[in-house]
Amino acid sequence: MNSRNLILVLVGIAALIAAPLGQGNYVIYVLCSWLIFSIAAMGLNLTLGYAGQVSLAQAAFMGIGAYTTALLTMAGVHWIFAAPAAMVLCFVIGLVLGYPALRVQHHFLAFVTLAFSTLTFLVLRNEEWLTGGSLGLVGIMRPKFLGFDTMPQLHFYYFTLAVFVLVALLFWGLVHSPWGRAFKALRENPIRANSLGVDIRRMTLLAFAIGSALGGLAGALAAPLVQFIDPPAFSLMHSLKILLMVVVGGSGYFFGPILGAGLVIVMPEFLRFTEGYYLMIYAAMVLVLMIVCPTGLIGLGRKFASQFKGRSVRGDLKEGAKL
Amino acid sequence: MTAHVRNAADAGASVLSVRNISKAFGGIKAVDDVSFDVNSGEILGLIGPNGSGKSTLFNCILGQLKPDQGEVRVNGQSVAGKRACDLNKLGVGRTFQMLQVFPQMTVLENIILAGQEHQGTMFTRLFGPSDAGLTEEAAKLIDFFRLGHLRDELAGSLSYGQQKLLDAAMAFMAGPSLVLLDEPAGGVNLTMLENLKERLVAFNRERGSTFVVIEHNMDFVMSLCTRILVLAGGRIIAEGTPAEIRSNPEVIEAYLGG
Amino acid sequence: MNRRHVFALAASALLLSVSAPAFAQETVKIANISELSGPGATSGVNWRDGAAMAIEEINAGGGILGKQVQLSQYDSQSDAQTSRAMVQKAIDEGAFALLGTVYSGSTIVNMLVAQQAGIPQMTGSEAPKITQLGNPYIFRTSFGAQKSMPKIAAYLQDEMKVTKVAVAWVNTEFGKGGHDAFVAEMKERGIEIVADVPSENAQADFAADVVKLKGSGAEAIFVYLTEEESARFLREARKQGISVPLVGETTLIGQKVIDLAGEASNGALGHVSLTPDAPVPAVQEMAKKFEEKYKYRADHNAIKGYIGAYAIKYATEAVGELDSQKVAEKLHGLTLKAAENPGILIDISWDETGEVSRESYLVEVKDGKQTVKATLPAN
Amino acid sequence: MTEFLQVVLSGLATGSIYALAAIGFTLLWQASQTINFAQGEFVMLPAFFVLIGMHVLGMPLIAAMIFALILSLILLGVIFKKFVIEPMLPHGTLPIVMATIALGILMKETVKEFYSAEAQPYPSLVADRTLDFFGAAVSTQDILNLVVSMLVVVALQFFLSGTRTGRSMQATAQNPQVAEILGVNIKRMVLYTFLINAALAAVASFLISPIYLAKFSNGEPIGLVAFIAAIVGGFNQIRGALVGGLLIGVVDNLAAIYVSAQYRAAVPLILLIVIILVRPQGLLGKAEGRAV
Repeated sequence: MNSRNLILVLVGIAALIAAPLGQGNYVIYVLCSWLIFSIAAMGLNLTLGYAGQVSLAQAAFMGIGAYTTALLTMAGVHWIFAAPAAMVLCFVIGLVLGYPALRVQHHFLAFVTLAFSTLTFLVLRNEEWLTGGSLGLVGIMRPKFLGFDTMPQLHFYYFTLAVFVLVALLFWGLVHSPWGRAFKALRENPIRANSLGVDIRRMTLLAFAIGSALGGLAGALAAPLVQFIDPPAFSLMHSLKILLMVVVGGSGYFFGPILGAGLVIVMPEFLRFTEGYYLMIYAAMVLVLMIVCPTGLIGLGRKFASQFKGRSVRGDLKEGAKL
Repeated sequence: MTAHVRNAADAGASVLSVRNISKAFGGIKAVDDVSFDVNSGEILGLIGPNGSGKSTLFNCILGQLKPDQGEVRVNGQSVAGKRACDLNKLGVGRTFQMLQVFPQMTVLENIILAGQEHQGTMFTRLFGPSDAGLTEEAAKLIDFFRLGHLRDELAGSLSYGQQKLLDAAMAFMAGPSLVLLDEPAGGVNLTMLENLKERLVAFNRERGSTFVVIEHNMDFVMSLCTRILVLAGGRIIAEGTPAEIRSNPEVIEAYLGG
Repeated sequence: MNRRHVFALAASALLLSVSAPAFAQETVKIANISELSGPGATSGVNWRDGAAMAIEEINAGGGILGKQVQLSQYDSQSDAQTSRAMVQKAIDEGAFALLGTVYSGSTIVNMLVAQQAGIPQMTGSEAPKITQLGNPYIFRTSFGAQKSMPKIAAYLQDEMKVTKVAVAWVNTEFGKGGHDAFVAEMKERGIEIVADVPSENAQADFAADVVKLKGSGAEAIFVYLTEEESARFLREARKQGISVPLVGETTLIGQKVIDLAGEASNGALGHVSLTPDAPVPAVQEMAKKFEEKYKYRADHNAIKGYIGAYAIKYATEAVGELDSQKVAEKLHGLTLKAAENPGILIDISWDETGEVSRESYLVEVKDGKQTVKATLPAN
Repeated sequence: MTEFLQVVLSGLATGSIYALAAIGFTLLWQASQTINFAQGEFVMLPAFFVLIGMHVLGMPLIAAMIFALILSLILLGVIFKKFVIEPMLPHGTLPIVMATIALGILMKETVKEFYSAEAQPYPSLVADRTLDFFGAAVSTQDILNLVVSMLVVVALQFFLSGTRTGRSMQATAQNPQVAEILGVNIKRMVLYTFLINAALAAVASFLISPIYLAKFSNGEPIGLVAFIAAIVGGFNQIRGALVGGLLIGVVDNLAAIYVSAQYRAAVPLILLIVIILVRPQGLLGKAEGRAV
């Protein structure tokens, strides 16, 4: 990371720290949801943007994470142990689900996760003894950390922010490690990557499982934020919503899902004046974006930027007729 | 560290051994009882008219196709049932007919990727340095292929010839004992071709690498290879030095008579 | 762990962080949070329009305590978590009292926020649990399933002499609440449940459900589905020739269902408290006015929204000042007579939990029309 | 036994409509690698065209159906291909997936806002009568559904394998490059596929709406079932989609009775997963070459 980017990131973090000050509970709540969905979308971005696999179950993983955390914390386990447990569970489920699907064929993970998403909903709804059924679980506690109580909305925001920054740093490290390079390679050209020794099946599976674990972490934060969870909150529609965040923001870009999550969560606020029409307008905008620029908003921004700067000189032209 | 310079004592030992390979598609024998060896340090050319079974043979060697009979061994190990990545770990590098680089990654990253899976374990690749300790070695290889000035450019922004060089360089990064080049001259213009050939020869000389080259371009093959096999109708019809092949009437017949 | 205990703890902790809304205001801010989009949009929009019509009338008649009422709208998107955020937003924006939500799953969540802020909330939800959580700020506009089920049960047992009954219900929080209350009531009365058939939300094919019910030997079938599912169910029941009586709630015999199911709805019985067809002139008049204004037929949610808005007016005026806390206190144990408070349409009382009591009716569909078979007293 | 027969017959009647949607789904996939997530909404919409024709324009039922069919061909066929799918084809599958999801929401919300949020009664083509079939009740609508969808499938199969245009379409689906060399107008063949899909969706809509009632949100379950049926039957086979559709219709009903009503929706999904694991090409599908 060069120093200019470093400064931008520090400014960004400072802005995030200052954002909720003087705001009402609702605005802070929206900010919290944004950070939480950013984590889920970052996870999906690893699966989709880096490893090139469509997962339609990210909200289901959020649900598994949320229920695991809720049940454990309500049984007296501290969040700091419950959340990793939720992540491990999602990671393992990701492996179990992904292994057979990826063994078969490339686009089959999408189908398997689609089915898994609905199956998860059914289990959460039907297994009342564990999950509270369609009425859900009420009274989830927010955690305390050595005297820092996250019960007040603002405190919870800073708790979420801390987790978010930590996840973002780890994620940055991951995509810039050899693993990340392998992920990118198998998105761009899996056959070539395979011939260079990249075990594509294993790396794809890992990308999916890690992405799912991040979904679980997002769920582990969502449960204490809302203090209530029920099955419809993690249905297929919400998985599509997270997918939308990644694609609209720009899949494969580090900041894409964060931007996308912000848009998807904040957009209804701006379109509120249109009353019932906002979903319609929203869908139309996504449709147009996909037709005009399938690489998402960051891709669109880059397109504009490069036109503005004038086309960068191609490496081979710079070197003239050396070859 | 991977040793690029192979032990001189190995020279002459069999790197690839193909024994009685046959493969038929719906009654037509694409490859018919082919056997040959490739020794360390050799550049073997594999030529033949269209439909002579070159590609089928190539795919059998690379484990992509399961031969009906026979066996392929690389450094004494059978390739049967091996995936492409396992084969690569066994020391086999390859290029494809079509250009295959990672366009959204820089030249340096392309080369590092080509070596990183041979470094350390899954664990060290996650928690170790982000270049897997390969930057220096990769830079050397890039310089060797005269791409040093393009190190930090996106591979996709390179010219076709440069990408072709990069493509070949990637196949060498992990220090393979055997490299299979599938029509390296395809679509490359004459000046680029000279450059590519010159680099391949230099690489072979300096590092003692072993190549198998499939190629249509006769001039390219004749000037690059030390030994040539001619395939026609799924069988080896001739074998010898470029000069011998050039004057072999059976070869001329196969190409012209068909 | 004791949920209520946890919940009280959570409430008190959050109370500290929530600033009390300002009371000195020129207009009275009432917030409506309902299902304006998503699967619950029909109910939510009905509720909103009913409430909006009432507020318009109230403003035309001088407002509340002489102050005009400003009604702001919030869309829960039929989603519990969003509804919670919207209630939070409404309170941040200084709401004096809340209307909504209709979905029980949403209300159970968002009423915590209203409770923490001490704002009275008029809900359209009917799940029994809502008034059983000890929340002193939640009030119903129509009674919950635990009040209606005993009425139906009594009718089944005493009038229809049923000893074996089957239940068809939709497996959502709506259906689940009704189902559980009904089953509990049947157990208490010693009526045997011979078939218990859940169906999916928005299910289209009821062939299997009806096959199961048909073979169960039930003497009556209790049907607890949404309107459209009810219509599909009634058609399938007619097709397979089910001959035992089908008994349900408003959702089985509403005009909407009759329109959709056609002839197949004849003979169905339903327990009804608030419908445009209720044999009460005030209700029918309200429904007529509503239809003229909004160009569609009011359903029970529209009437509930209407009553909810008026309830806030009457309770506030009974208190005599704009104090959310005192209004909530006043509503407990309050009885409003339609004779003195015409906006309430039918006499209504709230008990200590926010539950309401009101007279209701048992209706049968005959020749595509609802006809009142019996009047069931308030309980 | 009567119980079983009743459930199977009802399942077949519903399943035959799923099959129509699933076939359209497969055709689009073959012709343009389009996974159409708006397929359910494609089946939802034409019924509303009919309602508009009847209630707004005052047409009789048959005229309204023809009007709806033409409108479907234009909107769901030509416009959908030209302005949604075509610009995105060079960018791979994912943008198409997202765009069709968005399109589905757009269609749904438009109907809700501009027609009605509530279910609408929809006229049937046949008088509603119930017949007795060895003790099982079968409605005239059920019979109509089965007969019409079977006729459509047979006609389609005949068209694809018995006519020159149909064979060209199949060649295009299997290998566009080769087809082009053989002189097939690929663009036109792909357009025909989109038109056929639109027509199938319209027919499915006309048949299913008398039972399902016309409602903006009907697309979601239909789309999901069509998706499952297509994969279970075989993604590259019309017959596969037909068998898949019928199978899911029957399995869903059987599951509700003999497995668990609470988990009835799980059974087709588990079937889907098992098929993917055991026979990824689908029940009747031909194995495609493994993409390494």
